[in-house]
Amino acid sequence: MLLTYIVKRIIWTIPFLFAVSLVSFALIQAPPGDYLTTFAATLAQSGDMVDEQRLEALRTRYGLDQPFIVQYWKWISGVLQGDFGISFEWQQPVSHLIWERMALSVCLALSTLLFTWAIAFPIGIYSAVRKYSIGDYIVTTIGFLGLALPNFLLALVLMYVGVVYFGANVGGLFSQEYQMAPWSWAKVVDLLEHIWIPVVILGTSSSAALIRIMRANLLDELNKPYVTTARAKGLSEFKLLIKYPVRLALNPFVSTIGWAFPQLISGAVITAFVLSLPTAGPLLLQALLAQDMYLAGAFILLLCTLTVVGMLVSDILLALLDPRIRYQ
Amino acid sequence: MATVTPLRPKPLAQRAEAPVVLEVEGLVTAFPTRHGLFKAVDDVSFALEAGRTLCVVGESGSGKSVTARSILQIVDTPGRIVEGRILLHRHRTSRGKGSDDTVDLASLEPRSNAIRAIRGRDIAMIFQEPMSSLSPVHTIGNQIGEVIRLHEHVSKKAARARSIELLRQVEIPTPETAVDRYTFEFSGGMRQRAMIAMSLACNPSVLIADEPTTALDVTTQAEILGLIKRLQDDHGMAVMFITHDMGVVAEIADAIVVMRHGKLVERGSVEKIFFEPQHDYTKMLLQAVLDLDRPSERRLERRAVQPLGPPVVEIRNLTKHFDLRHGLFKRKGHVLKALDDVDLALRMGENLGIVGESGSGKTTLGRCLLRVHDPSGGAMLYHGANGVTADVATAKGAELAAVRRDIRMIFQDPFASLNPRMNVAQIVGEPLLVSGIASGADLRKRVGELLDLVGLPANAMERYPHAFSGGQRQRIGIARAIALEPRVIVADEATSALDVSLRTQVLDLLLDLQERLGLSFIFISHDISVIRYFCDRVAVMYRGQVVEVGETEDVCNDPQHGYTKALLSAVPHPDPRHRGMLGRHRYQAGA
Amino acid sequence: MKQTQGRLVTAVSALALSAALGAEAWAQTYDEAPQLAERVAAGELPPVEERLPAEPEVVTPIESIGTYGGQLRYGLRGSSDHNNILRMVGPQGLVRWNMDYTEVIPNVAHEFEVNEDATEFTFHLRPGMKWSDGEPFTADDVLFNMLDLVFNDEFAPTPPRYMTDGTPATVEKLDDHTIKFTFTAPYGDFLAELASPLGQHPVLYARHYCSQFMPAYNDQIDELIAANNASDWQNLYLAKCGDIEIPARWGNAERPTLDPWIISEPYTGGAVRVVMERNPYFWQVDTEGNQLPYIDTLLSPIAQDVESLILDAMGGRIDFQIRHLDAAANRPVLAENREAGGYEFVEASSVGGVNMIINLNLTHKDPELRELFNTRDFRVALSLGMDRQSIIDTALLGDGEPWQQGPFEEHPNFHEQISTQYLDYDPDEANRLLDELGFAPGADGVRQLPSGRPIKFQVDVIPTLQPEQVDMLELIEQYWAEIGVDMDVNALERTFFYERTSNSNDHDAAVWGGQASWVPGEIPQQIVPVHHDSRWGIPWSFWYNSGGERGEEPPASVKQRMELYDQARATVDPEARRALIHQIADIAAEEFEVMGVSKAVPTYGIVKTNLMNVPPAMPSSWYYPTPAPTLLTTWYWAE
Amino acid sequence: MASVLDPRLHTDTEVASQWRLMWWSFRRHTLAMVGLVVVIMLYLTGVFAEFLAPFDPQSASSRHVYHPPQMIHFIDSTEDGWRIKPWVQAYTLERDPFTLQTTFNLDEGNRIYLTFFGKGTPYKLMGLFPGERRFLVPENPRDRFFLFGADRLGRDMLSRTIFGTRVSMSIGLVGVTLSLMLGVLLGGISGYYGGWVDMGIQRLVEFVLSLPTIPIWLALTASLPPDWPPLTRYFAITLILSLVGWTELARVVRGRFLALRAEDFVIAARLDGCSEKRVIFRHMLPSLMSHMIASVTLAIPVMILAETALSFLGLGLLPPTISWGVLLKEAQNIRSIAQAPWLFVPGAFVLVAVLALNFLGDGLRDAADPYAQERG
Repeated sequence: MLLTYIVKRIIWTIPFLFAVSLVSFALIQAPPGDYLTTFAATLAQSGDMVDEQRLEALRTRYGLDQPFIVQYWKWISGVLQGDFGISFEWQQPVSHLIWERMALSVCLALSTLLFTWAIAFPIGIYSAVRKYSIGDYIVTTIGFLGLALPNFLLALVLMYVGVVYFGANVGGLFSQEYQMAPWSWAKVVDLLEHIWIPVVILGTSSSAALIRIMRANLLDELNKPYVTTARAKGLSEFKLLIKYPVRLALNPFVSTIGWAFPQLISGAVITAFVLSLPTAGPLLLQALLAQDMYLAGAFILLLCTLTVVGMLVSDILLALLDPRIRYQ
Repeated sequence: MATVTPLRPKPLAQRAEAPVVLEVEGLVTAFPTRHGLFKAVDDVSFALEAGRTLCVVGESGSGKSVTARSILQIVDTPGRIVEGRILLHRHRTSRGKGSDDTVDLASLEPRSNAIRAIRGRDIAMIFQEPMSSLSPVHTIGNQIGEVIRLHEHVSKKAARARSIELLRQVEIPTPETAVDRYTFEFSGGMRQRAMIAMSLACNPSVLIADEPTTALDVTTQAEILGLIKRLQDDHGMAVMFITHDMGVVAEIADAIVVMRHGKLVERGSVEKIFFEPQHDYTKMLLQAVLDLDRPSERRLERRAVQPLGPPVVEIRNLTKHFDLRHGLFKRKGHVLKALDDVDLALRMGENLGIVGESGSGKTTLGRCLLRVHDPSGGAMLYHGANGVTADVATAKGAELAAVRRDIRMIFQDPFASLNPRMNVAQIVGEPLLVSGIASGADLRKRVGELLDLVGLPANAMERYPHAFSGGQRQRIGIARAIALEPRVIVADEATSALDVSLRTQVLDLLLDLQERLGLSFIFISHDISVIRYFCDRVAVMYRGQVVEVGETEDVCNDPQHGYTKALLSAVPHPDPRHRGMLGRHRYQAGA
Repeated sequence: MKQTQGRLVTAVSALALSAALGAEAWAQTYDEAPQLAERVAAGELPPVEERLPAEPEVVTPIESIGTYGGQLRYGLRGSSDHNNILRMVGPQGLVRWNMDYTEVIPNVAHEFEVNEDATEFTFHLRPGMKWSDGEPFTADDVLFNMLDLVFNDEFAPTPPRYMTDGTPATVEKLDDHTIKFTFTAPYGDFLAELASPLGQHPVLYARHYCSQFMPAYNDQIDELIAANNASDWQNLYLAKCGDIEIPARWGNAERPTLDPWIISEPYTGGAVRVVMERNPYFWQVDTEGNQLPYIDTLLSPIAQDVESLILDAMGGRIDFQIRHLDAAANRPVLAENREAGGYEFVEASSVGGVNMIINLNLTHKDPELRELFNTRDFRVALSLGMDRQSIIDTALLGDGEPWQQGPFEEHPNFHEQISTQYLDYDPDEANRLLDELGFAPGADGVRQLPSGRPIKFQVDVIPTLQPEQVDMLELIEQYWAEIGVDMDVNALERTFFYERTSNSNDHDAAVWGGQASWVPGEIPQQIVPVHHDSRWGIPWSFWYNSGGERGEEPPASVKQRMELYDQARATVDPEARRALIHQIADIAAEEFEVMGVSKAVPTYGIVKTNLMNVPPAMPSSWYYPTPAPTLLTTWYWAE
Repeated sequence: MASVLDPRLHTDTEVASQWRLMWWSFRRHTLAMVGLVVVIMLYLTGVFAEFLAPFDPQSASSRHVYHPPQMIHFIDSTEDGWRIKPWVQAYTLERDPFTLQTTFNLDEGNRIYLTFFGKGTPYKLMGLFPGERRFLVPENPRDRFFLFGADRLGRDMLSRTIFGTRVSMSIGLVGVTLSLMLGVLLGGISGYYGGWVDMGIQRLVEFVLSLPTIPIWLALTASLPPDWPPLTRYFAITLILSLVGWTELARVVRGRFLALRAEDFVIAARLDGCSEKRVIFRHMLPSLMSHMIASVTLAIPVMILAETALSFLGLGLLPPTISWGVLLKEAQNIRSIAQAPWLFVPGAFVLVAVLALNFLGDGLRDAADPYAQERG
């Protein structure tokens, strides 16, 4: 039964991804002009004369003068065979540039998600059980503080404090010697030493929303009759709380992966920009500003696929967790 | 076809003096509210004897449920026990193994280990809503096994075996597979059986049942009551049975406690209460139940004086199928036949009763008549006052609107049928306002008249539904229904949500309106006693088909169809002398 | 094309100087970095004598002979900061600017001759000079660069700097080490063009390596294109050998170069840093015969946000940096952390000009605004209407001096009138002038044209480049509001700024950096509209550059100045050239077309205290390009 | 189950409409009340920005570049005893010509006296009502005082933050109303009609939810025509922000609609002869309102934060418009952290606003369904 549910969901994601790729490609075309106008602007800025024929020659060569659909088709047919096209700015195949950064982005997003859960779960339960108590207010305020403080501000202040008071280099994901080193255990440890800063920054804002959801769901479940039955069976308050209401409040909590993922990914763009992390964010931002179409398109497509996968995972987890969905 | 399995009815006379297991003395449970302490239970005392059933009876809001929960100290926050003692005498339990002492449960801390050791082991409890009282995401076996392993150090495997044995005890078919199934895969009756199995896990000496059968059909109710009776005889446990249905009390009670507004009104053996009631509230309760079990004199007088008119509504081979779609790929096979070729006719001034259990299609019939659902086939002819006949099944637009002005509906749940955000004037006035008959001052005047007609004070107009009791809300529903001077009223379980005492008042109100406005009723209910009181003719429905129709008295006294026999025999009679229910027979659907 | 002050005299003297040094170098025994000595011992490298050309360039360090070793760290910003690498490594062209940016001296070529009327330029290469992979560097390489790439329209249209009146130069190889450029018309600026970073084409590509990426030289080109999944051979060529100003130039470690350091960790999209190691075949030695450069590696971490660059500097993780850090606003923070960071300030001063020049669009598409902007008194009123001193005190923290445009007082080209006219703050005079012009103020205090239309226009600016420009404009907006002129600041992203101004001339007015005044090697775009940065007359500059086919024919005074400019570009004699430019300035002063605010005062980068041979001050200009001519090869770490 | 509304208490609750019931239940949630007060104050500050701000937010003054915040004293002790008069201590500016480091030291003798409702620079409230009186101004119009310090052009941060309140808080409101309309429309349609329509709209919601928001905003704001005046750019930004915000609301509305459609009183209304429109707006919508208000209040802070993020990237609102995002963008550098930390005051305002709105939203959601407990 579960299998058919998963297969149905997977089949559904294919047209979904197609639509996403179309939208992402259109978004990149949205700003006026194209890569070559930006290229000309950078040249002009450094004083060089850029004449029209040179731009025209490059435009035809990159195929930028073709209609939107043709460009899109050329790009998407390439993508299906794993060739994401050429980055104009770097004169390199896009695939060389994106994979490691995407991996780090996913790693950052996952660790932030785990961090957010680790915070939101206990605090959500506590504030539901102790509704309207002082503890509930304090905990909720802390949660909202995380939400209210803009990430980029927190990142900059953390970096400044790191440099001035601790002399530590807070930016980046690796210390100097590991930056280009091949992946080894030591490199992973070094990564963990550095990753906690962006994780904390990103985690604080997303945990506030999760705390609210956990609290609301738990409040609904707490006064359900099966809780009274369990109490009548002689279960202790704590065991009872964990086994029944929390277990049921978990369902909506798990389904939040679906929407938490896209926010984590896009939220990380700004924080990564400030902390100069080697993740997808900064390069995507640069590609979007330079209208480096194929590079930006590849990133947006991958990020969307990631979020779609995230939603699929959350649906499957939900089906596993809640038999009612399995047998529907 | 109909098989009769007689059960051992316990003759009244020879009940020996049984040992007292639980004594409640001067119990007071209160809820702090904005306006001071509200005593839900006020100075209640009674005793539970091993092997005996004490029925606590009272209308909604009488505090009977809070009393039961106070015993196990699981009263919902912020309620707590303020005074009184609850003495549990453990040595006299049949197992004898327990320590020989008396524990005052009231003195124990609600969250202490002591009280928890008792919950589920010495005193077990079952609840009214089986669907939401069991966890939807844990298997039955898991929930039952949990109680066993909580109180006795037993391995998981042994606990599972015990659970299967318990499921067999409560007659759940193929217990080996049932143990791994989830609650939503069970029917109402099955779920209640599972609940009972769970409560018996540790062989408690006291079982508290908080209206366990109220939500069940009358046939299932009979089985569950029989099961509890048999388990009580086997285990010798004391049962505290909470209900508002005097018929059930008469069937199973040994002793009775009557409660009203948190106070203990009367206490005594079943014979004393039923035949020599002291307190006039008890008398009123009994009278209300007894009145219902026979046709209302007023109706009979009127019938004698005023003959029935020509048929006003004729239903011809009405069918209604709901296709149970499974997501994208709609496979034709899965179709639920709610109504299967129904033929009925309602005559002017007549009260036609429709009786059947849940799932019999009686509600769908009522809703199809008003085109809340579109029928899949057949015709519903309505003969209008102006002689024009309309087929409601296919009517559209203005024609349907005209029919809907003549045929009106009264709903079952008084809470859900009134928009909480509109005051009474707006609710009752809505049909008049919408059909443009009246507005402004004229509208207020007519609403005033209607409220007066249904016995509600004029100042009710400005008040909101949440300010009224169940009975008063039903009257508002009725006022709305008769606002457009209809000719036919479809009442869908109009009284089943009310307390017994209110039912007769509402039914009398309807009869009164029938005389004044020349109405005819289609009265849908699962409660035979209400049908006997109110309806001239009755149709019995089973799985979408009308199995029997005829004059109410003929059908009740001399049922022809097997199902009708089974249905009638399962109805508890509010007279302890002939406890027929236990000697009933069961109907296996031959077809 | 750029006009320079290539005086014949200095050219000859350079010739003599290098010849003398060349001879003396023969007898010299050379020394090399320990790192390279090990590789020679291990047999990976030929000994230093064979690696150096017969006559390596002998450089006298400004302070002391250095010691080998260490790394130089400087910061890159974002992923399109490739020009910063070019500035540090230096455009190793045939010739280069001397340290104080006054004269073009030999570089890759060890001497050059220019004929009387500057139509023939002969360059003598250094025999025995080698590319960074050990292959010999000969005249054939220069021919390959010029004939197969620069003049090959299929690769890219020929840049105008190698042409006179539209006809490209003829390039002949006299012998293995001599190259002669012949032009159809006198081209005084050619040497200055070659010295600028954009003039490195003749010696950019190594023939033996880069030719494999061209169909003409390699018939299996198609497999190569497929292997590197490039779109065509040009794309493949750019990916492998790059071009002057694209990131791919620093993306391929195997590409042979003449630069002092070669790529070891390339500058790719995904990179977080760029590392360059010393070039064992570099052709410079110090006066004691030690092969340069002293410093082993250049390490440049890439930061996305300039703020993290400042943090790196404060944390002592940056050894030398001017670009991105030198804004006046950052100086207090940098000053405060000099001890902690172990650095001090290094001055980057421009020889003239202003850091913000305001161009009213005299060729505006809207006739009413065009007529308004072309009224001289209106422009004078605007200039008198702003209190330059208070703007300097506020936006530039007092670090500046009121100035219109042009070189400073001590510079030979200084033009008193054009630089200092209408500098004082005289709102009454401004109002008088505007009243005289009949622009009566409307109800809301904003003056109206005779047609009743309020005087309201937008000034375009790029906020990210020099943030203080936006601040100055916001202050000017308030001052002009007081004299009834409603100006709005229109901050635009770089691409749209260029698209709207230089490309489609849709702007009302625009500001741009005005450092480039008429010193050698710079374009006098504020006094004659010959460049797409002359945003006060873009269509005129199109007309000039297309020889009259595109754009719009300028008025007489502009045309006159254009002819004078052509003459100046043609003359070789610096004095004659300066006189012609001065004439142009006289006309421009009369016309008073553009206005500036404050002198382009020196800005300050940082340099570690123990980094030696770094001049305390250096000229600041892209054409120089700062800091390359100060010869980073001679920088070294004192113990 | 003992209900919150004790059945035997037929007093004032009877005639209480749903709003009054909600208010009584809301009142008990103290933090939500505090949130409500703060939100109202913020919106009032936004409306009366010109009156409350001591100076014109754009007026720069070179003598007060990076002027530190001043304490306001109310007791003025002169020789002949003391009197109640607000004043602040003046500072003098000193700047090192080379390192440009600016230091302000107390100018002991010199006190700047302030008056309430004094004459300040003339203004037009909301661009319509001309006026001269300001809440708190220096007695001598040429003096200036800085309660929140001054920025790099010597502009008063208090005035700029107050004006920032107007833009940021309104951007939240306007953006949310846009997404509310979209959310209710689509949510309602999919909830009411069900079937294919519902499936289609739900897929659309899932699709929009799966797009990572920042890149979408980047691309959309980058494509805004550059020469739009600040005000049109402001509305374009709110439109873009609301393009993503509506999905949450659509889900809430759909869920409620589905639940309500099956309610008896809705069927009764239909049987009373009400038209489709009347059923939706007269009967279904009122019970939706309370939940929508809660979701709306929770959506506003998300919008405010989104605006700050966009302005940080230089793609949202640009100077000369003033919003908290723009102010934070200008403070987003090491120089401000090291030397002018008071430039981060707008960050504190964002914090307070988001906290207040969230508490308010929370309180509203808990009080959203006064009838729920009663029927529980």
